Amino acid sequence: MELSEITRIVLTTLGGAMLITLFGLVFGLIYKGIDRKIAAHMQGRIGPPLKQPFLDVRKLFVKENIVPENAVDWVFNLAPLIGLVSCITILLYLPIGGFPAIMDGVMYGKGDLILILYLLIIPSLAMVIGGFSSGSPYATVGAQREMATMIAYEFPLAIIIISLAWRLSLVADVTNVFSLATISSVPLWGLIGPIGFIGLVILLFTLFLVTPAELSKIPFDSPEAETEIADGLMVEYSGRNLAMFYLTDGVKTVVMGTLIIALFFPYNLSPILGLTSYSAMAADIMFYLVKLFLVILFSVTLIRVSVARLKIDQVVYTYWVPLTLLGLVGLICLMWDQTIMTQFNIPPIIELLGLG
Amino acid sequence: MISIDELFNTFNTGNGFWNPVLWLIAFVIIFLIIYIIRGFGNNSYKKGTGQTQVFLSGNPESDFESMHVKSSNLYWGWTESMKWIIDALKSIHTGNVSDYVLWFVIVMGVLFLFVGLI
Amino acid sequence: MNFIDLIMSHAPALLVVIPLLGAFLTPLISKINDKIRNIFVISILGITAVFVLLVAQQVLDTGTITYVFGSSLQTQNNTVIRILFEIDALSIFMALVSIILAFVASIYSWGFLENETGQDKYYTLLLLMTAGMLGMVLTGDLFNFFVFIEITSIASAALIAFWTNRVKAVEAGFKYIFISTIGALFILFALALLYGQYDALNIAQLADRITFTYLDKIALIIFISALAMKGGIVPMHMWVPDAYGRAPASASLVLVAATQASLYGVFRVLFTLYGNVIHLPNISFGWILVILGLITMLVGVIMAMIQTDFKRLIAYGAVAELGYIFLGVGTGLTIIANPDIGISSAPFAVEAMKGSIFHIINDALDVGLLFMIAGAVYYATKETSLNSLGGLARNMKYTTIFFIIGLLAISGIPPMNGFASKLLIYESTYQLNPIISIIAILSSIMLLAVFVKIFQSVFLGPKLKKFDDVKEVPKSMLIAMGIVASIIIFFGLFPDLIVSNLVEPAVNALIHPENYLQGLTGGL
Amino acid sequence: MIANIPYIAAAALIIIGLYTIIFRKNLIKMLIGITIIESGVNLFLITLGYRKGGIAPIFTGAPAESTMMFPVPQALTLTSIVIGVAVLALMLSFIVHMYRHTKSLDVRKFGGDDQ
Repeated sequence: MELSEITRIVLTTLGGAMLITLFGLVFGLIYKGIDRKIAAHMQGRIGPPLKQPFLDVRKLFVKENIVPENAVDWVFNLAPLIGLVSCITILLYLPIGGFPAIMDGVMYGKGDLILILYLLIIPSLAMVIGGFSSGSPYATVGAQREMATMIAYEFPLAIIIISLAWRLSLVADVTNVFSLATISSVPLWGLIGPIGFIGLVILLFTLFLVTPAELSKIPFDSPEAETEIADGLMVEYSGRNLAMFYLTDGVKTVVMGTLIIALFFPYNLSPILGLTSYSAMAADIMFYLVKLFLVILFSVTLIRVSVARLKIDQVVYTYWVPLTLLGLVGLICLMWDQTIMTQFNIPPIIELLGLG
Repeated sequence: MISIDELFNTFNTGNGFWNPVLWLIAFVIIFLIIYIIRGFGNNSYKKGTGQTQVFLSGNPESDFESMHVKSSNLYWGWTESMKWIIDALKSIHTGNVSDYVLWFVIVMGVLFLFVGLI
Repeated sequence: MNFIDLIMSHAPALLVVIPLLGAFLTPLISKINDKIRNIFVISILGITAVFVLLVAQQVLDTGTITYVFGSSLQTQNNTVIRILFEIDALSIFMALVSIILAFVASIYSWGFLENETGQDKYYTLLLLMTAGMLGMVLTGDLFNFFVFIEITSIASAALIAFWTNRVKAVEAGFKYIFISTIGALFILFALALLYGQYDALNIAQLADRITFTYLDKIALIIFISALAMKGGIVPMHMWVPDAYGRAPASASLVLVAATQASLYGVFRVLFTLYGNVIHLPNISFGWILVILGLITMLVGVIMAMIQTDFKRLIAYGAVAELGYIFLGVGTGLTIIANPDIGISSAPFAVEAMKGSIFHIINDALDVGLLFMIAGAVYYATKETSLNSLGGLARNMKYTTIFFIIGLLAISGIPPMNGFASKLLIYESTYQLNPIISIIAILSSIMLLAVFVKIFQSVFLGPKLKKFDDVKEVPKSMLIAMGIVASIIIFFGLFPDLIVSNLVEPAVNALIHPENYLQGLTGGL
Repeated sequence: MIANIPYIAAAALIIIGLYTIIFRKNLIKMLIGITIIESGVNLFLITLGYRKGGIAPIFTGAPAESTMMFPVPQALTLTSIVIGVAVLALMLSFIVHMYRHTKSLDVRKFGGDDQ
């Protein structure tokens, strides 16, 4: 590799990283504001203005940054930072709007679905370690709850991701089934039979229920339960360290929303409208933002307003028994679909409906 | 010897890929950006005052030893809901050498059964 | 022939001879001075490591090496009647794993055992064990394999019981030697079954002649279950936490390599010894390995979750890690043993095996690093119970950083080495059955939880008064941990380099048993 | 049939040994179980090399045209016996240590930490 090539990679990484950081932070906060506004309306309140999350961050930056004397200071300070940074790096691997993922497009660097699954762990892990390192009983209880929640929701999440890739590897003649670029270029909806369609809907539903736990939202927010353990693992955090966690939450919401879009709704508006060049880009981005809004509305806002918090052992039970079974049902549907399609020679759903 | 080219190679698994070096570069860059942003925040607090004490809803802080959550109490929620499986596993682990050998014989027997010898 | 050529032509034998000679010289040298003895042991293992690297280069360049002891290869009635080493890429890969861990252990022991008595015996046993492990993976003869197993088990049992004043340690040593002896006796029985039928002990020759009779089936099952027991596969894993938990940390480190060598035995038997006939049985042995692997992962990780002793917890984690190795190899074997599919139409089988073989070295390094950290914590605080530790991140900063590396590596968080091999396993085994990958991902998350628990209860939390004057461990221990940690990071950042240069030849050695046979006939 | 008796004996010895190990609680008895297994395996090995009417495989003084036993199994057995003695000694020394510490030889007393 020539030196100019390396320079190009580093420079594009620099540009891409700056762009994506800006995007993640700003839209994370905007969607946080929207979420709060809608939740307030659903509860019959007026709610804060949309820019409230930005004001919150500014406020946190002005406040004192307390490090409790029980805390292990270097771990305590580093954890929020690592969490936010690794959360932003996930955005590099996700296709946003009509564009391919930055890591795929601008650079040669690549990452696939399993990598995203693991990178998603790091922010939670950073929160857990931050909580443990603050040396407060409340924070420790919260952190261990977060860890138990992670174990719990990872089971259905793994089922969803592996099932999708497995089905895709059977029906579509593609390499790299774990690559998000492949998954979003060959949407599974059209390629499978009717039973598989039902299975896919079940998997989507399961993923919608996994998302609140991934984002520590009600009803799976027992790690942060304000009423019993006073914000749990973040109880000792204040000032700019807390702001880091606040931003991580926002970015993670965008990441999860984008991931759901890439897995299940990778459609774009521009081919349908027949747009090209800049207008196509604008249309795709707008469409992406609308999709993101809808996904967040259904997987976060509606659920968190309408349900009460679960106890931690109930969280584990919910994920390991009903939701895992649901995911397995989805997987079995996909498996059946394969046998039925090959045995009775059923065309994929897209041809059944006459769309293909 | 190893060329720079090889170091930048993407690790291909046949169905997916992962390039650690580029991730690391991106991570470092974003880390610097966030670190600079974080630098705008307030850095000070009052050391040694009530501020730095652990929040216990206003209760007095007890000695450190008793405030450290012991490891056997961690993951209560998980162990509680998985109790049945943990208890079953615990009862298998007797620590008795005879049982270890018994398990060996059982595994051998099961394999014999599977292969259809007995 | 000049001297260097002479040395190089006998390098395979020297791999075992140098540590063996060193072992018996150690008691003499320790009469002079402790320091000289330590330097002697480290340099013996260092020289062996250099030879391993030289032989590795030779093997990777030219293919299988056959080294015949005594004289040139002699045959009578078509039977090989010499003792020989047969080294292919897999053998040398395993030898690399063993020698890295043994070398690091010798450096680590310098500080770790500073104030203990009986160090001369300890180092003798360490070298003996290294010789045994290297012999196990390099030999081309089944009976030699048995002998080397016994050498390894005797040495490691004595090492486990190093602290004879503690009854638990002696008990763990007793359990280990008990289990090992039974395993080894059954292996002897199985090889006698083969010998009685085919009149050969040489692995390549047996593989050539084997016809999969009724007795061969019995021998195969005995081989698999005995070697799996020695490797610590659930449900025959119960000795692992006892042995790993009670041995000195530096000995646990080498024990990890010894269990991996036993797993090597399983693979060698299945792929090479029975390589020509493995598609004959009516049941797939690949699925047996996969199922054992799944059980191993789940049981290991759940038991680890509830442990309260530092080293026992790591030991159960190590058991869980072994499951991954079985998963990938089992997937590969299922495809290879199925003549309907064939490896060319299912390329994922090769990827799965790459993942597993890569995971062998990753697992050895990660678990080794964690054991060293457990030892360091014990050295500094004289405590192993997780319930009485806490807040050590203030006193032992470097150890904490190494622990974080080990934590991320063993639970497979990018960009550490564990992630690379697990990625290979996840993204290939799902094609055999999606459930395999799902459970593999799940147990890797649970491993993360298990080790975060250690992080919290040992290194984080409030400052405890009783640990106020705890200091960082001596430099030699830090150097040993640093070596392993930097290898972990290197493997994690450049996985493609390692897989294409080291792992792929090893996998090819497994899936093409005919190369092993040619290694012998080439010498005829 | 009569030629199979050594094989049956070897199998019986191995099974008796396993039975002893699994169902006896005294450490020394379990050790005896191991030696019984070992004897079984050794018997099996030796039987493999047996030739009817054969003599010891020593070249000096062997009459011409005579059948010799096959020497390899005997060498294997000898090695195995030597290893067996080493293992036995090691295990006995462990038992001595365990007995000194606890004044007990009951295997159930040595349950480790798995309780």
